[in-house]
Amino acid sequence: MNSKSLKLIYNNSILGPIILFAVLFCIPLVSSSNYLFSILTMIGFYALVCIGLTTLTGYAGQISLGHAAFYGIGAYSSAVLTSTYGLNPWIAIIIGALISAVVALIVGIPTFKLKGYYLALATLGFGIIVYTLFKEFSSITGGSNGFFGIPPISLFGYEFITDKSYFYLIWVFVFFAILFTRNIIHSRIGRGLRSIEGSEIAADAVGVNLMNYKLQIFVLSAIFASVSGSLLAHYVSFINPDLFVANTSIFFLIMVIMGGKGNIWGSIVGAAMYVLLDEILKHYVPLLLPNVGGQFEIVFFGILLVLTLIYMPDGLVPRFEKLMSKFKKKTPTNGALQSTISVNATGGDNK
Amino acid sequence: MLKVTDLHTHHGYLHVLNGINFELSEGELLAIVGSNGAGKSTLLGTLAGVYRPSSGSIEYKGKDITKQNVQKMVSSGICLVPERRQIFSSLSVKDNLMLGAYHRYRRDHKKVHDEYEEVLELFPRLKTMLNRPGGLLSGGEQQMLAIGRGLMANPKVLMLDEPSLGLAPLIVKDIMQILRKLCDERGATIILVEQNVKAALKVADRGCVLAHGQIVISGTSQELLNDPKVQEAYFGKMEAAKV
Amino acid sequence: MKKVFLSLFVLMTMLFLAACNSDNASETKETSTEPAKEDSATTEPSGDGEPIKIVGIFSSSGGAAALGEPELETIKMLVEEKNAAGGINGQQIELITYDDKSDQNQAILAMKKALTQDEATVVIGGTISGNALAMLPLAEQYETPYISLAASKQVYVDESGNARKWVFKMPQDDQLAVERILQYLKDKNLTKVAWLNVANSYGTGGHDEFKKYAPEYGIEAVIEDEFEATVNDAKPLLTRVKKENPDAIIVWGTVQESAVVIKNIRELALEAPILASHGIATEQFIEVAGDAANDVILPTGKLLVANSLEDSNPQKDVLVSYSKQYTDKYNKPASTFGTYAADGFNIAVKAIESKGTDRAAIRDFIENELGEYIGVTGIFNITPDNHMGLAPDSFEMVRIQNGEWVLEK
Amino acid sequence: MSNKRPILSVENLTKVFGGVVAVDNVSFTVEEGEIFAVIGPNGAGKSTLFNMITGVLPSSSGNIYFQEKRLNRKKPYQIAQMGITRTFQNLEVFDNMTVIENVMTGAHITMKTNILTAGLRLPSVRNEEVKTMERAMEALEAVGISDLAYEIADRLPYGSQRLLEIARAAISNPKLILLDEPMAGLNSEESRQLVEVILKMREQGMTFLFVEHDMETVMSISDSIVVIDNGVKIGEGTPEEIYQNPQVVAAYLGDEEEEGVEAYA
Amino acid sequence: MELLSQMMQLLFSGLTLGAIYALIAVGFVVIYNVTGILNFAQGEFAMLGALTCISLVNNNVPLWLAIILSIVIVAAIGGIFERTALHTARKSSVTTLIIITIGVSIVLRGAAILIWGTQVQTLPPFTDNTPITILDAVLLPQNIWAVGISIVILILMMYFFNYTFVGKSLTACVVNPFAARLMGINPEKMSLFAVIVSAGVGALAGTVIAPISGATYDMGMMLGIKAFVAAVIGGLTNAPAAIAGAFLIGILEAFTEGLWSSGLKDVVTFTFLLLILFVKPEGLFAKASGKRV
Repeated sequence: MNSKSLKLIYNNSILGPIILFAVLFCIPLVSSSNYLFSILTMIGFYALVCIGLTTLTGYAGQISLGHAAFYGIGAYSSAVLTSTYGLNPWIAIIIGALISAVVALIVGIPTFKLKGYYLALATLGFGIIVYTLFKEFSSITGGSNGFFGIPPISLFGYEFITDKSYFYLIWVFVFFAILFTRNIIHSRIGRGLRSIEGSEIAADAVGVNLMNYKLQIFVLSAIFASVSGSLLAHYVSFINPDLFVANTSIFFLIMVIMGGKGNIWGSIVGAAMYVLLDEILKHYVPLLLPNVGGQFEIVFFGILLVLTLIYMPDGLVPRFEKLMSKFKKKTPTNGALQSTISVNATGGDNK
Repeated sequence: MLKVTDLHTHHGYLHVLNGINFELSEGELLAIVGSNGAGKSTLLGTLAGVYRPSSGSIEYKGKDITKQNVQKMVSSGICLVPERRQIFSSLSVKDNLMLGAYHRYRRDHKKVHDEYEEVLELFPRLKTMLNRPGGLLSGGEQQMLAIGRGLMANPKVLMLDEPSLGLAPLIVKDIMQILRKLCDERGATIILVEQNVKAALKVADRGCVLAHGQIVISGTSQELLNDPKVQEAYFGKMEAAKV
Repeated sequence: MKKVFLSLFVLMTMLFLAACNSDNASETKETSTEPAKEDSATTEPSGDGEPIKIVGIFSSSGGAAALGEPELETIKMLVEEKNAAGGINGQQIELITYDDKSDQNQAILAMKKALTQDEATVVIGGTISGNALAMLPLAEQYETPYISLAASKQVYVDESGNARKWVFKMPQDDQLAVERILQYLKDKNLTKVAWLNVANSYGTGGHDEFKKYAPEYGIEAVIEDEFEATVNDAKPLLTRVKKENPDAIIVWGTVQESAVVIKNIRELALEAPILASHGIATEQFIEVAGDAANDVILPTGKLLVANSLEDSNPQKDVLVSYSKQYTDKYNKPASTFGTYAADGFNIAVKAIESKGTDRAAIRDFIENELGEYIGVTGIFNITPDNHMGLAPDSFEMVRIQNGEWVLEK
Repeated sequence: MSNKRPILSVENLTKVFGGVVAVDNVSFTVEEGEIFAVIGPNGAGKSTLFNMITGVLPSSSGNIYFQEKRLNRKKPYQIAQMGITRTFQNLEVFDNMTVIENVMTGAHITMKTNILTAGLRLPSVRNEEVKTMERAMEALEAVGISDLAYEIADRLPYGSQRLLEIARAAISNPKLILLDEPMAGLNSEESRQLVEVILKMREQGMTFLFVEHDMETVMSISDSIVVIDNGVKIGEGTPEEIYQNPQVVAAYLGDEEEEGVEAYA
Repeated sequence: MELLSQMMQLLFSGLTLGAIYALIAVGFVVIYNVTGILNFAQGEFAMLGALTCISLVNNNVPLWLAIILSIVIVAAIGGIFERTALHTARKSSVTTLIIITIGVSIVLRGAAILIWGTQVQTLPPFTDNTPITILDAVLLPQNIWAVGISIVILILMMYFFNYTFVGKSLTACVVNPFAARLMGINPEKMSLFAVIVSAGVGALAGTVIAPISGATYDMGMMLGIKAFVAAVIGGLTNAPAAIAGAFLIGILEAFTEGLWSSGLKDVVTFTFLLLILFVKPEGLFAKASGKRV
């Protein structure tokens, strides 16, 4: 009974992720468009960063406007270590993640004493500093000219070159990131974190070391961003500092908030929305308004963003879940079904 | 003047006011006493338009004002002097008073200045410190300032939330006398919420005891003062005080 | 309201899927120029159904829009003209264009779409170096000729110094502009100079070339520094320049930041002659810099001084006619950036004319058989070792005088 | 009750807020296993006192000892880890979690899982989770709301949220539980239920320190009472002693002739 | 002597930069104080002000009138922005609000491209711009305008908040919003008013900087961020402190650029910011008062 009710609270079956990946990995059967795969790969890169960021924003209640820095540290670590020093890409990814973790730790200790807008500004400042350093240390990073010739990643002799191969690679990472993060959320650590969001003062009173947890999650999210950056570097084979400007950080946060902060699915939906919205606007805006340039798309994007947040401040996924549960409650059901629904609605899958 | 019928207010899941009924006529001073958490402040807040009642009605001069917001309440003449004084600490005494007349300042510029003098007559102590920031005043002076600021709104109904809080007995006495004076000389209608039961009932015309969001005892202040149940209510030996 | 928005987003996903599926069908409507469509109706009997697909990827919005716009307009104009004249060997050209918003990720996605979805015969574009550099590995991977409009030398030369197989580049190397400036300095015997560049890839690219070639011309930099693209006031930096008292000051940047720096140089009353990069060779610079623009000397393509060229100059006709065509159509002066697109398109057309739509054959043609090609930008001599093929003489030194471009002798 | 040992002693504790003395030189000692009440009129400084004991506010001067260890300058979570937990006057349940998760969070300090083992979900983690859940269920049963275990805490009625807070405070086996106005907002039925819970826990050896306005409860369940008015301790003793203390009566009913009620400016 | 003149030059540059940051920073502070929202679109007001003014001047409106008109127009845009975005979303979390204001700045920037394109435009200097030489350092009249206007605005602001009834009502809203409501002060009206005022001041900043560095659609972002930094360094709740912070940042940037490296200017600025945030998060010049932090 206990193990069963444990499941009920935590609903920690890996069914959700598995369905997602089953669907995703079926796509190659239906379509072989490289364009589609490159889009999905891009979504994967963003999603990996967002999973970390959403944990930080939603569960630890901390905002970060500097995650592009870790994304960049990962990318440049991989680039420099593999091209300049000829290391194995996988080792480079790990070293990059370690560097990001250490930087996150050093930056995080003083930063997370700050709150709200101050925290936002501090992380923004950190991001801008790192970006400037990418630009200025041109002997290592290639400066504004960018860094060329990053070799593709390989595994057991298989070289990842095509879009499809990177599509598989990044989504496998996303899959494990989801599992890892979900496991954390549905554990002592996760409860500690969520308690911060629920009531900081009460979290303190039950012995949750706030600072420590905020830091741990910050480091974790930095590692995710770093790994994503590393993989991106191998995928595009050319990087320059402009990929990691403050705007990139802001857009990561936009994805998280649009999807629904504190919701792992939200981060994937947010990343997907961001990329797809762009492609859709690119496709339909010229149809509606011929002879206008990309700037109309930017305006449309901005307006949609603002409206979404005004009317759905919690983001898409939580709103969707609320609607779904409302819908389910409206349908007349017998008592037994009712109770499972309420358990599901309260269960941890979405939290 | 003011008629409250079956008023209910919720704070989230908490049912704070649980059916309040009372009537108040012009020039009357009503004291509401009761222990912490009984719902006194919520009652005043609801009357002042700070909280939305979940049901029930408030009638003022025969007009239903239940759904009015704070700004409308102030303009129609109902003003709350909040708990812990809540003065504007960085603004001067004069500015604090003037802001009390915010809702009519532009219309009655001149009249406001006249009344400002009148209010100062009522609180001579404030006269000597007009340019001092409100935050530097002593507790008693701040309370006088808060009352004065409330009066500047030219209210027909003035509500005070625990004006004696943290004040020395002598000052409490002063303040209570001023309130009495307001009723007697200016015909103001006052609702006074107090924990200091004796001080409040001594100046009030009528009083009522609030417990668990309901009025459990009411009567003239003399009746209440002599009622042993009132004293007991404070020490919880009386089951009647509980629902 | 909330439901409305939710349904909106569901709708969006469906729209995207629709967009994906209908790509080939709707792309024509979406991006090719309107006349192309009309023409395809009129010329249908003559050709076999398949049009020739040329994809253009430009930064027509975002930071580099000022560069990308004339490129887009030029190529639209030329495609229209060509299709009206019956297309290439009777086949219509289908032009598909993408706006990369001056963003590298967008450029990659657009290039992917061009190569895999549209299956382009030739890709022209990449307005800024960062985007071109991000796009070119894909061209190599999908073995499609790619004609780049970005300036950096790295675009057509790989890390080991060899030409990239599938990439050709239209604009002059920064190296050529730098060498032109150095030659000028040497001629005028101005040997101690201050070098200032904008802190982006354009600026540092120029700086690298300068460091490399300055010693060859006997030029010495007394101070080398950079300024931000968003600079508001460069006087702090210039106080250091002033202290070094250089013979000449080189300001290497694009319009806005160069204008600010050059204005500041005038304000600080630095007397040394100012040399600027070819990146400011637009009317806009004169407008923004105002009086400060006077006596600024810079290398530029011949377009700006087309009418002052001697009639014997083989490029004169091409230049004048391009300039006239563009101005007539868009009612504004032609820009150097448009010339890159024009040359790129014309070279591609030449190749397709002689080799059809076989990608490898087109590439080989451009590399080996094009020969000396008189373009708008300059005279190209593309060889297997040099996929750009321009020489320093494709630049003229020009002095700005009272809002006019005057050939500097 | 025979061999009383002090568990918490407060010595000359003072808190000054920008010139205003909120708590003035207060001392008292709580013995192991007793129910100790702090009472006083609104604004007397009780909450400030609580906040100092739990480390939310630093004290201006004076000392707090818990089982002979000095608590001053300890962070709230450190104090919790030492064995003092609390409930809150304005409920502070984790409203984004289910009831049972709330209680399991209370068991935080008794668990060992770290971020790495949690992420990998090692068998030991799973074991610990199951055990904690069982304990949480027991704690919920003890306060009588186990039937609500899978509800989101936010959706609980007020009274149940109070009980939940107590279950959450009790699950980590603390030595001392601080209750901040536990009866506020409860109806009489709920109050009675809560009193029962407290008495039962006391029997199991728990010590309680609480602030309360509901005098009925205070008088009926406390072993000792301290009365604070305007930050000053004005009385101490058993409920009977307090009831007969004229100073205390004055503080509550406001007799202006009474001495000893210090004025504040 | 040469060193002295260099220092003077750097000081002039720093003061000019500081003056522009100050005008935008004041807007941040006013909006933040009244609404509790940090408006990340603040820099865009400067951009809109500059470009509107240029368009008007190009259409033969006299400069002084163009400046006034553009301030009015941008203030109106600010008002619309407050009503449509800030007001409707005011109860959202800090994070959501940040993204909303960023979203608005994206819209404004995009709209600016549509209207004005991406090209740089310039405004003639307010007065004849013959350089003045002081100790071998060059000072331009436009720079004096910039500093002068920001000082005048500072004085006006202080006068407004301390000596006018509306100003005092605004202060009351900041000091004690609850009591202000009880006095019948409508915080929503005040919030609208605050956004309008800061949009107007932002627009003025834009018109001041346009003759110095030209104006483009994307000038707002960095200006906004720097002004934000200045406001935080000074103390976010206090307008004079924010202005002091702005001048400090301006001077710091000028000296870093003049004596060390312009590329690392931002690193120095933001490192300084982080240090302030870590050591003295309430700001360098903030008085310890009971205001929001």
